[in-house]
Amino acid sequence: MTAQAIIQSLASGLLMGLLYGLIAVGLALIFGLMDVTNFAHGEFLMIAMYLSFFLFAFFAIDPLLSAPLVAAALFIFGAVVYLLIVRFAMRAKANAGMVQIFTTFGLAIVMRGLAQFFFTPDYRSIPHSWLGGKTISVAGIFLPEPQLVGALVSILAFAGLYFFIHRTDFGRALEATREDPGAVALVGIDKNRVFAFGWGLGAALVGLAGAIMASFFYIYPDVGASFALIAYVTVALGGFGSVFGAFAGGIIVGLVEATTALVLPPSLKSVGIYAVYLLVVFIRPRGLFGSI
Amino acid sequence: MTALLETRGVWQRFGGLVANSDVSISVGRGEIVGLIGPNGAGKSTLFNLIAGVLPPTQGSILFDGEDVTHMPAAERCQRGVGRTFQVVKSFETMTVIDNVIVGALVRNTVMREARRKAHEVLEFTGLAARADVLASDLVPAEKRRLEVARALATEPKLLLLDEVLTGLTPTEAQTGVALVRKVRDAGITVLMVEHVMEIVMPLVDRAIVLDLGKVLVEGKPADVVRDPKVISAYLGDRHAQRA
Amino acid sequence: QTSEVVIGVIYPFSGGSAQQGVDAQKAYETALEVINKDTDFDLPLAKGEGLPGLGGAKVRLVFADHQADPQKGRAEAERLITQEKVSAIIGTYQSAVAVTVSQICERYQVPFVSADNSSPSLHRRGLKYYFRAAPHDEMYSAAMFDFFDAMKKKGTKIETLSLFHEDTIFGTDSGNAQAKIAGERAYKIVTDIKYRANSPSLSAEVQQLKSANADVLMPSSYTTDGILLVKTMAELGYKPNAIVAQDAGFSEKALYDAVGDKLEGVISRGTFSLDLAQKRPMVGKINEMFKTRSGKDFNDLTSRQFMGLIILADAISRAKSTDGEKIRDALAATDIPGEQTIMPWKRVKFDEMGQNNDADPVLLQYIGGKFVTIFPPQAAIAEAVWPMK
Amino acid sequence: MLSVREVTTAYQGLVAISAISIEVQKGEIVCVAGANGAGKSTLLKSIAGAERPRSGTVTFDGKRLDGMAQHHITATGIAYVPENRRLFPRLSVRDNLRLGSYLYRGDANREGPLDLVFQLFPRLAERLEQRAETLSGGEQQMLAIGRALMTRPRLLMLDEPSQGIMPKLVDEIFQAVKRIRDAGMTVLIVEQRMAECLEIADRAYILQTGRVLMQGPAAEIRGNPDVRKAYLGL
Amino acid sequence: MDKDFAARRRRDLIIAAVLAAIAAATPLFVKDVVVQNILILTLMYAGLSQSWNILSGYCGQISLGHALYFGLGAYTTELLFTKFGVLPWFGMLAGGVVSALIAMGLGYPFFRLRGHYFVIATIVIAEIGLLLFHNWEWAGAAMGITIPIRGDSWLKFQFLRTKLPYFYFALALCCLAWFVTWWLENSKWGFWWRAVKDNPDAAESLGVDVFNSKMGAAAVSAFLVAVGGSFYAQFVSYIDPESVMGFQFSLLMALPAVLGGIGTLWGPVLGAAILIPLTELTRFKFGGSGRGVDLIVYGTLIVLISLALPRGLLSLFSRRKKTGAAR
Ligand SMILES: Nc1ncnc2c1ncn2[C@@H]1O[C@H](COP(=O)(O)OP(=O)(O)OP(=O)(O)O)[C@@H](O)[C@H]1O
Ligand SMILES: Nc1ncnc2c1ncn2[C@@H]1O[C@H](COP(=O)(O)OP(=O)(O)OP(=O)(O)O)[C@@H](O)[C@H]1O
Ligand SMILES: CC(C)C[C@H](N)C(=O)O
Ligand SMILES: [Mg+2]
Ligand SMILES: [Mg+2]
Repeated sequence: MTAQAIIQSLASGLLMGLLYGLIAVGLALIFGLMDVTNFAHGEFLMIAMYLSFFLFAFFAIDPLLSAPLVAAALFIFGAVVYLLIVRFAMRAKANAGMVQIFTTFGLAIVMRGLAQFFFTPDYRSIPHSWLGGKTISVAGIFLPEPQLVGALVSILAFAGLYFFIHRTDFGRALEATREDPGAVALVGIDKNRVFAFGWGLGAALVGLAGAIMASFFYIYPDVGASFALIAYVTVALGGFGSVFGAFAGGIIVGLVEATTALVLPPSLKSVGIYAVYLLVVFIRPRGLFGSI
Repeated sequence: MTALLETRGVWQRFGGLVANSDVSISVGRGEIVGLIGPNGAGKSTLFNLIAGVLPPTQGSILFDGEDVTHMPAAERCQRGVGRTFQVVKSFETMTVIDNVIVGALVRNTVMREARRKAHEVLEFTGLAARADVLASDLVPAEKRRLEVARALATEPKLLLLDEVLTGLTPTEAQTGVALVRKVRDAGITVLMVEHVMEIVMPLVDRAIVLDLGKVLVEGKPADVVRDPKVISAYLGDRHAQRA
Repeated sequence: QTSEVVIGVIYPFSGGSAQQGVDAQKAYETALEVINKDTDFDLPLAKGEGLPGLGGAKVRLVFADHQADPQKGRAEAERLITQEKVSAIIGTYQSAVAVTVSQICERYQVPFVSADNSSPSLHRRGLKYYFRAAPHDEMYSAAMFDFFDAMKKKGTKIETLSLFHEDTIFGTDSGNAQAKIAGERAYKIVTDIKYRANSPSLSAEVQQLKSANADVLMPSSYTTDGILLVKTMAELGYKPNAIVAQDAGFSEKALYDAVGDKLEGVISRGTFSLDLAQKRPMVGKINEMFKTRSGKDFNDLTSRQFMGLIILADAISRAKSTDGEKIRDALAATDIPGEQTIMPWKRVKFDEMGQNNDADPVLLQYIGGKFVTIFPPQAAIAEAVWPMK
Repeated sequence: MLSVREVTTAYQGLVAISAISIEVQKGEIVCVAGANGAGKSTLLKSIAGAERPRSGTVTFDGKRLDGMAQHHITATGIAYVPENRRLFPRLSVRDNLRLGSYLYRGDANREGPLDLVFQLFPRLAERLEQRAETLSGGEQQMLAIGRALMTRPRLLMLDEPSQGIMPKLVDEIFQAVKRIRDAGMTVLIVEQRMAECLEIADRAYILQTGRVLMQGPAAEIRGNPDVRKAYLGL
Repeated sequence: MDKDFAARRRRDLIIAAVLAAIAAATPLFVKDVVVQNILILTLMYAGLSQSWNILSGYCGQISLGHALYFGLGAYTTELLFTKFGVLPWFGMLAGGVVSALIAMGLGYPFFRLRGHYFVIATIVIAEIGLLLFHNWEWAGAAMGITIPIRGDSWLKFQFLRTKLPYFYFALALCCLAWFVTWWLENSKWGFWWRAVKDNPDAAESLGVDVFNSKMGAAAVSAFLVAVGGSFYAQFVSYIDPESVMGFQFSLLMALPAVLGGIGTLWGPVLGAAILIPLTELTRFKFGGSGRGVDLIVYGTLIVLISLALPRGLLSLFSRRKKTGAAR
């Protein structure tokens, strides 16, 4: 294998990693910072991808343009899911963890079913988006535009989230609500508002990811499943409670995946990711940068 | 006979913060010793070191003639160290009796025995009526009593009580005091942390005052409360007047 | 006399391959129309209504969902047989499920027609009630290499191959078959990549394909991975000389809708070709019937499903009975000339293992937005364009 | 200022306080005492909105509080420091305090009460970056009161603030309570340390098994022989 | 008090015996193989979930990777059988032992992890297992293993003509798992497990060997689940990685316990008795539509039950107030 091929692999891995990061950033907020399990994360992504697809199919709006629309729609969706479902799951006094896992898991199944019902199980894709299939070549290294844009959006999304969590009162309120949802009322915070907003924001970030993904990935009711586990591992690897961790987690996952494929049969490339996760948590039981 | 418990030059640091510095104390068999001192002086930390939650940064701990400095908590319990937690840690989804059975199992491998022992301890601590209630449904004062009951069920030689008599009316506190005496009469050595002087001082045989992680004063309660260092660091002027 | 014959159809109707199930449903309904209504095709059972052997009894289909799970396939087969009283079962898309469904059928002595499973091991298990009219992966792969041989004779340079197959039973089987034949015929496999189905990314894999840069890239991929593969190839600037695909994703409309423009000249094996309509007009008409239902043209899978049900129903009619064993015997005695199918097959005749060895695969090339048959010569209507594009 | 009328609150059918009525006037320090399980904490929870009364009314400056969401009650100017403090354990002391002033974000002077807090509890100023969960018990109590003060309450409700506090500080806390009152706040305090509490209180209520057993000016209660025997241990 | 308790234990045992007897008699009335099939699956999942419940419900270590042990049980049995001719009965035992050992081996690193880190580690390790089997040629890789049909035989635990042996085995497995739970519940281990779940620090201070409690729970749990996996392999007579080690099994093992009442003696049985027939029936009824209706119905039910009864269906039955429901 030539040096160029290795550089290409690493470059692809890095871009892919940032894309994983982008997919995980919403989860980093909901699962990582708010500490609420969301087993329907992949399905949120799926919905966002479908939205982009239909906006393209019916109104010929390129996913890149519709991204804000999709994010806004997902914001509402996320907030509604919280207010209608998750809120009650969190209220459970007994084994709240399991209740959360299974309500969101049930929700995921329902979302898949509904997608199949309304959108049919056909594989869709947007054939000629602005980004799709375009690529930039620098000294023989190919950098696909969708991933480049994805990487850029990913960096911006993480920077934005970081700012939001660490520099605004809302971020602190979010952390406080995670710590003790029953106690925030003592300082005048409405936990449901905070969490509904958090879910909305998390979903909006998935919406961004979905819009970017839609411009070059295929779309069908089960598409979320391919990304869900990677997103969980990304967040956990970086450590719960850390925005930066999830960002770093994404990059590591991308790079590890690319390098594993160089040494192991590609069908085992996720084994590399999983092994790195296990290794990291054995050494640091709270992930790389986790605080909780 | 050697002391039941001895700490030798124990240090505990948390990052830059020194919670215990060069603490050397000893507790004799059958004593009730009060460990007092300002908030944040390092009393609970010292309890954690004695009970084996974490090893001290430096120094050694001897229990019943044996160096237990690096022995895990569970083993120390088997050797006879029983403790309560200042911030109560009940088994919330278990009933009161089941909570106590966990403790009783240390010395009773037969379930029936453990259960009998647990009932006995509940009688002893006055929790018998609440035996079948979930621990999560207890009010704070009862939870603290449950902490004591659980620890007693392990049949300890040394019982570490961290503010278990807090939040009681003086009358109720008297019942608590009587309970501690009963415990001692049952042959158990007690090392207790308590901030309510009206309760501790009449109760303890000896008081150790910790301040800023160090042993400040040690002696008979009557002497300790008169010590100007203790008054200025811990009791405050008003107490001086009263004492 | 029976007025109705029930046939069980077991497919994935939910989960990742639900689309195949739903498409199959349309194909079977199309076949049902041909069987139950009076149509004017030169196909068994087309003329007249219902099954003549059973006094015009109509066929009814019961669909069941196996969710790609062998255990569920098994349970569904058993339910269809015992509760729905089906006379035969057809299915299943995934070969892994065909394994268990055919076992249950064997045990209840109900014929199983494996319409679209391509794993070669299926018919080699000594089952009496197993039938497959279509080719399996070894036959397909052999056809590909026959084609390479022919091209080489014409002076085309085909020496090195890159295999690229997914890691489920289909891809693994296909990859094994290809590797085996390549060895026998002295082609050099420069890369043999087994990848995880439905991976979120194929960058690393494509990177390796690109480095190897073989004369022919031979993918065995389902639709999703096919789309991602082609996109990733474009993104990483890999333009292979030629792609010869093991069907699956590469015969799906969805793939060409997504990335058709990058696939000018791709070759896929198959067992069906729409250009057969030029020789056999009924193929076009039946395709229209299917298209009104599904909005898609027949492809390699749906055509096999359609044909499978016709063959099965024909056997039931000839058996003049709904009894499993009689149908089995009738199936074993099947002999339908190729012209009476919508396929480019020589004929339909099962060997003692239930495999039809006369189902000739074809190679199709995607040219100008359509598939044209390029191999074997007797079926070809155009010369292969090589290299692609 | 605060008026609780005939409030009954129950846990899963178990009545903890029944038809309790109390009044708090502006600028007062009112002490509530009683044995364990008498319902003192439940009373505070019912006012703060942490438990919903089954019947009865709570009015604060003429506004009905019962049935109002807890965070709205905080916003009307009632700060409640519960028995178990409910700090945000993994957040720093600084963040805990800042969250106290959440209602005043955007306000230029949002950190205003901080001076008072540090003046009352200088220890907190030394521990700003430490996680709340690693504070000693006493430090945690200080932080809880400090956080409550940050919400700029007109009425401060304390549930056994002296619990786990060293003697010197108990006095300081009671002095602090006085100073808090002098800073213009009203205080409703639940205490077991009745002797100390009655010293600073204006009026007191004694609860027993969910009902008001006795009420009156602090001095009067302190003089009552029954009280001296039953609650002051004298 | 003590008498109450002993009476309750006895009552549980009697109810179980009666239920088992009724179950054992059902084949006399239920001749329909489809219903029998549902019963077998129900019993199997009840047993699996009961076993999962030991580690995750009682000991509080939430595992969503138990498919690993299920698959190991299935693969050990069938590899031994097809490659070395070892009878499935021994294979079953071997599978159980292998799984228990692996569970304990994994325990060393895993039990230091808490909360989500642990859950994700279990998912990930099962996924690694799945991928390895997917690529392990000798074990059949993606092709899996087809169990050769040699005719009905107890020796080979293989029956074509009747489902009854499978039924009784599933029943036995379910009873075994239940009984083990019942027995351990009132043993040192049972108390240790619940203590560890509720508060490991406190448990430690009371002399509980926290680490070994978890190890014990993991070993018992993995062993029983592996036996279930062996059974499943024999029952379906075909295994491939996806169909015995897929993530869905991990969920399916947890689901009955969660829906019925996690960490309770009767929860898994109750949950399975409702969930499995429901799953099968929704698929029968709506599965063939191709429109995802079965998913919608199934998913909605899971959401509703989880929300409405966080303590599980069992909480409907316990008339005792919250105060007594702890068992
Ligand atoms: N894990 C920890 N990390 C950092 N600092 C800690 C930790 N545990 C305790 N401390 C600090 O160590 C000091 C001693 O704490 P400790 O709990 O032992 O005090 P204490 O004497 O029990 O006080 P109190 O009477 O208020 O309970 C305190 O300043 C506390 O903030
Ligand atoms: N969360 C709860 N669930 C059930 N019952 C409760 C709960 N909280 C309190 N109770 C019951 O309500 C009654 C009053 O309790 P409350 O906590 O108000 O008493 P208190 O006077 O504050 O006692 P303490 O001095 O121990 O703090 C008690 O009998 C108690 O058992
Ligand atoms: C390409 C397809 C016809 C192969 C089929 N999915 C099988 O598994 O047999
Ligand atoms: Mg302390
Ligand atoms: Mg109280």
